[in-house]
Amino acid sequence: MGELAAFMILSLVTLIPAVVVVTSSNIVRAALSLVPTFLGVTGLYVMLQAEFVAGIQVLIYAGAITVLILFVIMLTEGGTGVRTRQLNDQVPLGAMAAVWLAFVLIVIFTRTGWPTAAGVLPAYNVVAVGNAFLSDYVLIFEVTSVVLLVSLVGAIVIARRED
Amino acid sequence: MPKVLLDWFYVAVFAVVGTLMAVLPLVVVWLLAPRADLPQKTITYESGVIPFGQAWAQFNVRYYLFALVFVVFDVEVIYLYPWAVVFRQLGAFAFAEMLLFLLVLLVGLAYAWRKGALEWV
Amino acid sequence: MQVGLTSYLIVAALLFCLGLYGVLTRRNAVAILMGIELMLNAANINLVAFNRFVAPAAVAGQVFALVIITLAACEAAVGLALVMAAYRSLETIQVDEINLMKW
Amino acid sequence: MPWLIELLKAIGLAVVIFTFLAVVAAMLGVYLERKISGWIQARLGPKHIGPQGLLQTVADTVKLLQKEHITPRHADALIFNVAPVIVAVAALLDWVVIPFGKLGDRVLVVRDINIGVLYFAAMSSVIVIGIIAGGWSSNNKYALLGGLRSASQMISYEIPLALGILWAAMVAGTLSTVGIVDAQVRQGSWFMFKLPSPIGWFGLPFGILASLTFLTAATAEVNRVPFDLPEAESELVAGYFAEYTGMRFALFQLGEYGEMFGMAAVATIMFFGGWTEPHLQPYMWLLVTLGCLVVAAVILTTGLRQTLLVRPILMLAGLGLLLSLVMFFGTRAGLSQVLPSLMWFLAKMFALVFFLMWMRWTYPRLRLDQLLTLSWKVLLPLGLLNLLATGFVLTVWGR
Repeated sequence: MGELAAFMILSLVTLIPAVVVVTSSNIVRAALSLVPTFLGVTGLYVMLQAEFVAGIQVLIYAGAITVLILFVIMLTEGGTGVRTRQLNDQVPLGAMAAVWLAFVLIVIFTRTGWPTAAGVLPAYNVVAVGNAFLSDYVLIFEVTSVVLLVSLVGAIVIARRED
Repeated sequence: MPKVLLDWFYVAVFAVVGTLMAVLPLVVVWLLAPRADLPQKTITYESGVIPFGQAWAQFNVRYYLFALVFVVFDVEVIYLYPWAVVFRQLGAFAFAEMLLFLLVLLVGLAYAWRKGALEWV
Repeated sequence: MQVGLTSYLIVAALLFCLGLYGVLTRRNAVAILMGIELMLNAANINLVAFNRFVAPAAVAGQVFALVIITLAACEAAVGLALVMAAYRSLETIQVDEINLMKW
Repeated sequence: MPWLIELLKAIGLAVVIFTFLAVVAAMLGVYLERKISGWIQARLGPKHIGPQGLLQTVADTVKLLQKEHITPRHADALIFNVAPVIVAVAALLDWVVIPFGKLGDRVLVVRDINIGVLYFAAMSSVIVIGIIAGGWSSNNKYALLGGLRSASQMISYEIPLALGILWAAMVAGTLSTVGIVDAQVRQGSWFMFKLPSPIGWFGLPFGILASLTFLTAATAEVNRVPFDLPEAESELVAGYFAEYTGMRFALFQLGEYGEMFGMAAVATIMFFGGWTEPHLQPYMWLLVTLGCLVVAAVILTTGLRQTLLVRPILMLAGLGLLLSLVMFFGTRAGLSQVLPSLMWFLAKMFALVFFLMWMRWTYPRLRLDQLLTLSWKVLLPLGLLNLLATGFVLTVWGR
């Protein structure tokens, strides 16, 4: 009962600001609405007992990516972006596509019998994640550093003024 | 209830109660404080001069470069957390893996340094 | 009532479709990137939910979620750098006004 | 109904911690700041309301409660009102994982979350959002500039801060705050001075380096001098809260002081042994007593006693004298725990807060380029190298 209530509240905390993110005509408000969405998703992770991912979600999404997005809004259109038209001519088409996709996905998800396994998650999941990264997924781990390097170099080259 | 859920249940309650207690003084102010609507009062402060132009102006790209380097290194740090917890059980191999990981990123830092992305001119 | 795998998948699907709607209907390049972030978050919810309900002993889903968060950060960094570059040379970040390559 | 009990407990604790923050961090913190700045600048500081001006900040709060809330024209009213609440709540949430002491076998902590220090880092990174939102929504040039500056400073120092946190987590082998203190109990000394045996004292340079990195980053993270450019009164009016009046301004202050005390508390936990009592031989405590006596005697017998500046030093010497005497007799009597652990935690935290205030009123402000250089070109490489070196030492010898 309590679990269901918590799940409903967190879903609403995730989805309602997400609606604002995609529909608000004020770009800064849309960007700030990302924060409750990300925090709601954090709550969902916690309910799924993925504590470490939840912490990272707050740190990276709410603390870093949102800040980056806000910076770019301030640096490009600033508040003038508040008064320009934000939606293009594809609104009906886009809405139709989104609703259709949602319908298809929900039908598929409810119809499929997922092979659920009753097991317990490792209680201290930072240790489990660390072990996984340093043993089974070590290649992903090392490639990630190269991806980070490439995106750092690429973004600096693109963003820097040529002079 | 598993410990994880109970822990974060407390966090959620703290967030809600904290918000209420932070809003409470605002309500008290709304009840207590005087209100007088003078047009001059809502003018933003600009050292006593009537504000001109658009306050929501554009800023320098330098701010963006710092935010960029920050995001990349913040992501790097999230991989250090699980490593820091387990590396002593896994021994020298885990240390070597992290050394490689960090060396690649130090190349990135050196590049950013060299290209002047860390420079505030 | 228990909250099962399907409930999480439905929430993720709704979030994904909201993101898709944002990507399809926004003019502002930054807003399009925001829609993409929503979609990536939806994918992450799925991964973590599958981890929890399908294979709880292994943490593969959480590991993938972390990798996707990393990729999302990289995507945001590079994508927003492109936005900045476009703004510098074209003075706009409305994607339907960036049409120099049409002809 | 067990969940109802937990709910009531959680609400009660939240109210207690929020009150603690409002009274100790904000009111007492601001009072101490004024008093200490007064002494350092050879003034008296608040004096009239209450004994030694102790009630001055209470009076200030009452005054702020009566002030009108002005929302500037063309401001985004919704965001403008929400921003201070974000900052205050994020500062409150920090305190969920901070252990205050130990009562019997129970640790006095709200919840010992598994990812404790990561949680702390995550919560303090949310504050940036509140600051940008406040700066932007004011529709004021100073506020926006201050907000952006503040944000770029805070994100720059978040990495060195995380590296300091990681260092302690790495040495303790856990992210839980209680676990970190327990690890220091097990090895019998603070992480600042010693690493786990067999390394012991050879860990001293690493510990000092890590704690200095963390403290520097923490000072910058809470926007205090020498890193207070975002609020630089003389150039940016007041930075991101230039347009905030009355209680909304007070909420920003609450968040800022709460965060400062939170940083001091986390530093205490990670590097200074948290709630544990320092274990020294009785003769060492006697030496401390003598040192305090000498300082007090020099001040009282020479012309120095005429100056206001020596007051805090005299006060500290008196406190040190009292403490070390109690400790001397306690350890002589063979007590395992002389003073309650809560007192040690608060003493260490207040010592760090005093240190931060002392710095604030002693150093000039850095320039923006110096600030960013310090973070990216000094603290970040230094923190990373320190982490790697300590990791190397622990891998080779620490097994």
